[in-house]
Amino acid sequence: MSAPTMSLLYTEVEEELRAAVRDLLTDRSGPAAVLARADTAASGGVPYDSELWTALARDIGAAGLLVPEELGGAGASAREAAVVLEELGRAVAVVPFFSSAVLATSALLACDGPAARDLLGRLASGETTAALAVSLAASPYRPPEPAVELGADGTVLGTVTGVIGAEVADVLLVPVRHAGGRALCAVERTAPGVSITPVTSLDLTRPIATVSFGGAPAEVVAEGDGPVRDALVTGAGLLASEQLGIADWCLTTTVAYVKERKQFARPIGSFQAIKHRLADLWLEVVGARAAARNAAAHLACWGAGSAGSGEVATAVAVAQAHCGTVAVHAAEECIQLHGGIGMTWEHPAHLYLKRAKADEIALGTPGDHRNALAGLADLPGPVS
Amino acid sequence: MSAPTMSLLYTEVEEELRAAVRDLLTDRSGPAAVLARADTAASGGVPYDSELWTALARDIGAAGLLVPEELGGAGASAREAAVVLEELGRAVAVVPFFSSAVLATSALLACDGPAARDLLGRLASGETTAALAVSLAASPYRPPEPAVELGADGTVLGTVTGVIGAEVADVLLVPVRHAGGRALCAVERTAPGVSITPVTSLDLTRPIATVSFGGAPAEVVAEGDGPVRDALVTGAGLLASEQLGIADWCLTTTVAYVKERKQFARPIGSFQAIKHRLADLWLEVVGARAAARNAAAHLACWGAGSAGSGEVATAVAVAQAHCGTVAVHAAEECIQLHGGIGMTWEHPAHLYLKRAKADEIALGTPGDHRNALAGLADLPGPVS
Amino acid sequence: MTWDEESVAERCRAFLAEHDPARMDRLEFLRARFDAGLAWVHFPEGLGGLGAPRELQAVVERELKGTPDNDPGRIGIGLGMAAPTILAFGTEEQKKRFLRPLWTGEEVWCQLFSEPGAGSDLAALATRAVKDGDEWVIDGQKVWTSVAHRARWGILVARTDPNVPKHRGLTYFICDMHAPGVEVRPLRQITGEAEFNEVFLTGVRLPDSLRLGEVGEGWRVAQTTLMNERVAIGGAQSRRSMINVVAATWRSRPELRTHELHQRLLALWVEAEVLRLTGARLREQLAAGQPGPEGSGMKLALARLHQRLTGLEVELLREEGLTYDDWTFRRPDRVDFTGRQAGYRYLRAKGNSIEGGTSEILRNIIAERVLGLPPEPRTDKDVAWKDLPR
Amino acid sequence: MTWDEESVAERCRAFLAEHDPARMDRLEFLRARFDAGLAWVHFPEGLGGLGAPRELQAVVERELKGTPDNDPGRIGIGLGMAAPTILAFGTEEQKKRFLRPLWTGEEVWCQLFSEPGAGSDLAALATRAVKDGDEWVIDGQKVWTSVAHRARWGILVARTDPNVPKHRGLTYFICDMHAPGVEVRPLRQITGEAEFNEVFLTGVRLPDSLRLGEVGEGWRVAQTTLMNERVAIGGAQSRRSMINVVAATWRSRPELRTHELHQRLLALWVEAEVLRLTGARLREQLAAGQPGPEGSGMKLALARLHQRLTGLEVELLREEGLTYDDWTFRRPDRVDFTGRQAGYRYLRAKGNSIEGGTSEILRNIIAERVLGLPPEPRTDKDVAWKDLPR
Repeated sequence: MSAPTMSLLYTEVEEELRAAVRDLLTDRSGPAAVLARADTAASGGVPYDSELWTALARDIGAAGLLVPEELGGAGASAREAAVVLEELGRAVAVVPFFSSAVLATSALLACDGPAARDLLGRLASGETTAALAVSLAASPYRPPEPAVELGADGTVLGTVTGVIGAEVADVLLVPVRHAGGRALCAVERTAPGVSITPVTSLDLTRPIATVSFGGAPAEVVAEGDGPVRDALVTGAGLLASEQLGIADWCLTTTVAYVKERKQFARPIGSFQAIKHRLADLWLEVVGARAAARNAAAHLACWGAGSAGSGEVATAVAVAQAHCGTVAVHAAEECIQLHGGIGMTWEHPAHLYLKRAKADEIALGTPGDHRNALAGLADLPGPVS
Repeated sequence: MSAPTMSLLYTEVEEELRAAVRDLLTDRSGPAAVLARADTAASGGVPYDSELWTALARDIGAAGLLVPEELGGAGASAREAAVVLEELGRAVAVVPFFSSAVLATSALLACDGPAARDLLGRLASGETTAALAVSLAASPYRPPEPAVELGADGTVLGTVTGVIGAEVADVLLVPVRHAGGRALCAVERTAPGVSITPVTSLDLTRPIATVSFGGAPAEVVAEGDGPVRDALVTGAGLLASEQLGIADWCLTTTVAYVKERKQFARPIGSFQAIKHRLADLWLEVVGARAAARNAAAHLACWGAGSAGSGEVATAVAVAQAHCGTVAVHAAEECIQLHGGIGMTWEHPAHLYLKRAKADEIALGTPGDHRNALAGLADLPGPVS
Repeated sequence: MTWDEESVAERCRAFLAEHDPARMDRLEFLRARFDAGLAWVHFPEGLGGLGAPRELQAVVERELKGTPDNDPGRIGIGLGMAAPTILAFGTEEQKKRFLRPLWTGEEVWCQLFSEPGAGSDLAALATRAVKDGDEWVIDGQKVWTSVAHRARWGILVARTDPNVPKHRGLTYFICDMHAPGVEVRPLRQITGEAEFNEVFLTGVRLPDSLRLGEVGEGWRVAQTTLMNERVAIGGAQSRRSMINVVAATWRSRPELRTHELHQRLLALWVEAEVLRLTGARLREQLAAGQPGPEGSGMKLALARLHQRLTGLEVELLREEGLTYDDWTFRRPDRVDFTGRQAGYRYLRAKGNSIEGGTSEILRNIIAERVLGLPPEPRTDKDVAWKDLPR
Repeated sequence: MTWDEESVAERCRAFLAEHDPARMDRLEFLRARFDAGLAWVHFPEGLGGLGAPRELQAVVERELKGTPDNDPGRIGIGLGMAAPTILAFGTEEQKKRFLRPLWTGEEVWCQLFSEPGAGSDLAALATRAVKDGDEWVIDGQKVWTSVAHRARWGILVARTDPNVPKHRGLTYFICDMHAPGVEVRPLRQITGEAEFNEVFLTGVRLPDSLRLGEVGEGWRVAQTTLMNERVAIGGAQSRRSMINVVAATWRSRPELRTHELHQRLLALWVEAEVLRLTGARLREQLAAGQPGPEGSGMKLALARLHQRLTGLEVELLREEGLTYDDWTFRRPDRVDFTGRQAGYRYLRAKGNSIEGGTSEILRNIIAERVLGLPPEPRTDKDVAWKDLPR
C-alpha cells in the first residue's frame, strides 16, 4: 500500500471498495431484510446475519482491512474502513464489522507480541470474530476502570455491560486489572465461565449484551491500557463515517419521498418551508462528510506516524461532535417529513433513528467531544 | 390601590395606562423622532428628550408609579411599571424611565429613613430625576463590589462605568464602601467633584456614561447593599417587559412589511419558509408575554409581601432568560426579513437591534439567569 | 337560572346526598351523575349539563373528588372530539342517543378521518359514501385510528361528491363499528406497540340517521372536531409533565451530569416553564371570555419541547439510554407519554409533531389565521376532487 | 503549451529577472506583469493570462510574493465579478480595453444590479434602457452599490423590453460612471458608515459598444456575475477568521468566561472547523476538476456562523459589549468583517445573510439545483414584465 493521503476526497480504490460493499448490501441487506432482522431482535433473538458477514468479511475482505498484509490482512487504512462504515450505516446492516474489524482489531493493533499477532491473523481471514468487552457508552476521554479482575491463576472474574458484537464473537478482548496494573486479555467465547446475556436494546440493528466472566481462562495480549484507549479513539473517529452514512440515507430517502408524496395537489417537496429545512440538512451532511473524511485521514496517518496525536484527537473530536448530532437530526427529520408512515414499524426510518440515537451515546456524546476540544483547541472553561 | 393580582392578563387600569403612554409616544416619539435622537447620540450628543420625559413623568405620572401615595406617588405596582416599559420598548423611546423611575426608585423603596423618603417624594413629582450609579451590565446574582469609597468627611471618591441615565439625572445614587461596610449614598449631580463622561454606546437610544466622584459631598440613604440588590432584581424582572415591547414591535412591523413587500409577484409573506419562521417567532413572543407578566405580577406581590423571594427570583430569572433571547431574535429576524432596507440607518429596525442586544447584557445575560435557576429549580450542576 | 360556584357546589352536595357511591353500582352512579347535569356542566340540561359556564366544571370535579369517574383516559376521543361535534351538529335524537353512553364510558368512540393518501391534506380523502335508498354505502381505508378495536362508534368523514372541489364534497357520519364490512387491523409503530389501527371499510351500510350535519357539509363539521382535538392536546394539563420526569432523573443521578447537559436542561426547563405560563395565561383568557389565539401554538410548542426533553434524557442516561424496556407487539389500553422508560418516551414523542395536525400545518395555521399572512398560491381549490393530481 | 508548476515558476523568475520591482514604478510593474500573463494565469494569453489551469495561480503568488500587488481588497468587484463576465461575454475589443486597467487597479469597477424594488427578485428590475440611434438611454435607480463613488465603470443590468416576461427583457451594459446623469449618493447603514451607495441614472447615454452580450440576454450574463460573486464570498479564505478573533478574546479574558458561554463557544468552534474542512474539500474537488455543489452552501453557512460568533462576542464582553467604537458617517475605503470592534462586527455581520443573495434565496437554490426539489408554483414566469403586480 502507498502512504495514506490526507485528501478529503475518496480515492479510486476507496470508491471501488464502496461499490463492492454497496452491491453486497443491496443484494443481501435491503430494507425488508433488515426489518426482518429487527423483528428477530425485538422478539429477543440475535439479529446478526452470519451469511452476510461471511460475504463481507471474507469475500470482500472487510474483516482484515486494518490488519497488515504480513498478517494476512489487506493492510489498508482507516480511510477504507471508514468507507465500509459509511455503507454499513447507510444500510443499518446487522454485521459485527464495527465491533470486530474496527474496535477489537484496533485494540490488537496497538498490542505487541505474538498472541495479538496470532489473533489478528485469525480475524483477518474472517473466520474468527472478536469483540472488545467495553461498554459502547465508554468515552475515549474517560475510559472506564476495568470491571474484570485477572487472577494469579490466569482466570478472569467480573462483568462488563453494554458490549456490542459479543453474541457473535469467538474471542472476547477484555480489559482487566491485576496485581501489576492493567492489561488486555483474550478469552475464548467457549471457555468455561463465559456467559453472554442479551439486553433489550434501543438499537435493534446493533444490540448490546452483558458479558460475564466467571473464572474463565484468559491470555494476556498486552499490559497497560494503551490498546483500549487507542481502540476507543479509532472507534470514535470511524463511527463518524457510520453516522455520515446514516445521515446520507435519511437525507436521500427523505428528498426522494417529498418529491413523490403529494398533498394539496403538489409534491410536499415543493413547499418552501420543507425545501429550506432540507437545504439546511444537506449543508449539515456536507459538513459531516468533510469532518468524517478528515477524521479517517488523520487516523490513517496516525497509523503511519505522520500526524501528531493532538491533531488526530482534534480531528476525531470534531467529527464526532458534528456527525453524532447530524445523524440524529437527519433521522428525526426523516421521520417527521415522512409523516405518519415514518412512525410505522414497517417503514425502515425507525431503524435509522434508533441507530443514530445509540451512536450519539456511543464512544462519547457530542458534548463529550466538544468538551475535549476545550483542551485541544485551547479554549479553556471558566476559572472556578 | 387594591392588592396586586397574580393574573397574567392586563387589568383595565393597566390597559388605560398603556393607551395613555402609547398616545403620547405616537405623538412625540415616532420613528422619525427617535432616529433624530439617535443621530444626536451618534454625533456624541445627549439624546434624551426632556419634553417627552416631562409629559410622561408628570402628566401621565409615570415617574411616581412605584412611589407610595403618601409620598406623592401613584402607589401602583410593578405591573403598571411593566406596562409602561412595554410601550417604551415598543417605541425605543429615549427617556430615563427605566433608570430613574425603576432602578433608582426601587433602590430607594428598599431604604428606610427620611433621606430616602424625601428623595422619593422629589422623584414622584417628576421634577427630579435620579440614576443608580451601577453598571448596566451588573448581574443581580453577583452585584459588583462598590467602586466608590465614602470617606470619614462624608465625601465620595471613585468611578463607576456603564451607568445609564446619568447625563440627565439630578441625583446620583451610588453604592459605596466605608469603614463600617457598605452603604448607598445620594449625591447631587451639581455637587463639586461629580463628572459624567458619555461613552460611545452600542444602544443609541439609551447611552451609557462613566460617572466619577472626586470628593463630592454625599448623603447616606441606607446602610448595607440590600437596596442595590433589590433594585437589580426588580430592574431585571421589569426589563423583561421592555424586551417584550421590543419583540412585539419587531414582530408586528415585520409581519406588516412581508404582507406588503412583493418579490416574484407575490407578497414575500406568502412564502412558506417565511410564514413558518414568523409563526415560530410569534410563539416566542406569546411566551415572552406570559413570562414578563408573571415576573411583573410576582414583583408586585413581593412588594406586598405575598410572594416568597424564591418564587419572585424564579419568575424574574425565567422572564429574563426567555425575553432577553426573544427580543434579540425578533430584532434579528426583523432586519433579515426587511432585506437591504433593514440594514439602512434610515429604517428604525437597527435601533431595536441595538437596544435588544444591550438589554441582553443588561442586569444579567440570559445565561446568568438560567444558571440562577440551577439553584432556584433544584437542578444542580455537575459534581466536580 | 344562572349558575355560580356556590349553586353548583350545592347541587353536587345534594346529588351526593341522594347517591352514595359506596352503595351504588359504578355505572349506575355515572348515569345518575349524567342525569343530574354534573357530567359536563356547560352542556345543556338533559344532555349531561346545566347550561353553566365551562369553568364551573372545576367545582364539580372538586366536590365529587374520590367518587367513581368515567376513566377519561380510556374514552378521550369520545369526550374530546365526538361529544362537542355531536352537540354542535347532531339532531336531538342523535344527542339523546349518543351523549349519555359516550360520557359514562359504556360506548367507546374512535375517529375515522386520516387516510394513507390524505394526512395533512385531509380534505383530499378518498373514502366514498354512496347513497342507496335510505342508506349510505361506505368504501375506503382509514388509518391512525386509535382504539378502533374497542370502539362501538366512529366519527367518519367520507366523500359523497367527487365532482366538486375537495372541501365541498364531504359528508360527516357516525360509523357503526359493529356493522358488517368494518375490519380493524392493528398498526405497529416505532415503539413496538400498536396504539393505532388501520380500518378497512368494505360496503359498510349506514342508515341516513347516522349522518351528522348536512350532505356536503362534512368539512365544516370536521373543523369543529379538529379544533377540539388541538385544544385537547395543547391544553391538556398533564398530571406528570415531561420536564418533571427528566428533572427527576437529573436529580437522582448526579454521576451523569455534565456542564453541556446542564446547560441544555436549564434551557429546556425555562422553555417548559414559559410554556406552562403561556398555558396558564390562555386558560385565564378563556375563563375571562377572551379566547386568545395562543391555543394554536401550544400543541406545536409542546411537541418540540417533549422531543427535545426526551432526546436529552436518553443521551443523559448513556449506557441505560442504549436499552429499551419492551418491543412486544401489543395493543396498549391507553397512552402515557411520560410513562414507561426513556427510550419509549423518546420514540413516542416523535409522533407529537405529526398526530392531530403536523407541526408544519400548525405553523401554516398560525401564520395565516393569527398573523394574517397571505396564503400560498393554491391550485387545488377550484378543481373537482376527481381531477386533482395524486 | 501545457503549463505546469515548474514552467510557471520559471516564467515568474524570468519575469522578475527583467522587471525589478525595486527599480520600477509600481503601476509599470503591474502592467508588465499583466502583459507577461502573470495576472490571472487561467485567462487567455494576451489578456493577462497563460491559458493555464487556475490552481497554478498559487505558484505565481508564491514566486512574486513581496512584489507590489494590485491591492485586491480595493478592486474586488472588478476582479471577482466584472472580469469573469467580460471574459465570458465581451467582444475582443471590450476584453482588450477593459481587463488590463481593471486588473492593475487603474480603473475601479462597481456593480449596478439591485434596485429598491428588485432585491431577491433581481429579474424584476425596473431601470429602463431605450435605444436611441447608436446609443442607449438609461433611466432608473440602483442601490447597494459599493465603491460607486470611486468607480470608473459599472456593470449594469437594465430592462430593454417590458413587453416580454421579466427574465427575457433584460440587457447587460458597461456603465460609464463619469457620464452625465450618473449621480452617486452614499447610503448610510446600521454600522454608521456608508459602505454602499444609491446610484441615480437620469438620461445616461451609453454607446452600443458598451453593451455586454446580446440584447435580451442580460439575465444569462448576470448569472455568470452572480455565480462568481457567491463563489468569491463563500470561498474566500480570509486571513483572519472570525472564530480566531472570538477565540482570542476568550483566551485573553478569563474573567468573562461562564459555562454557558463556554458551551456555545465550543459548539461554534466545531461549526467553524467543519466549515473550514468543507471549504478545503470543495477546493480539492475544484482542483481535481470535480466541482461539487458544496459552494452554494458555503456562503449560507458562513453568514450564520459569523452572525452567531459576533453575537456571542458582544454578549461575552458584557459592559464592553455595551459600547461602540465610532458612529461617524463616512465612506470606508474597504470592508474588513473581522476588523474594528465587537459591536461593529456584530452589526456588519447582519448583512452577510442579505448581500450577494439572501440566505433564503440560497436555500431555494440548494433545494432546487442541488437536491432537485420541485419549484413552487410560479405566477410570474409567463407574464409580460409590465403586467406583473408590484
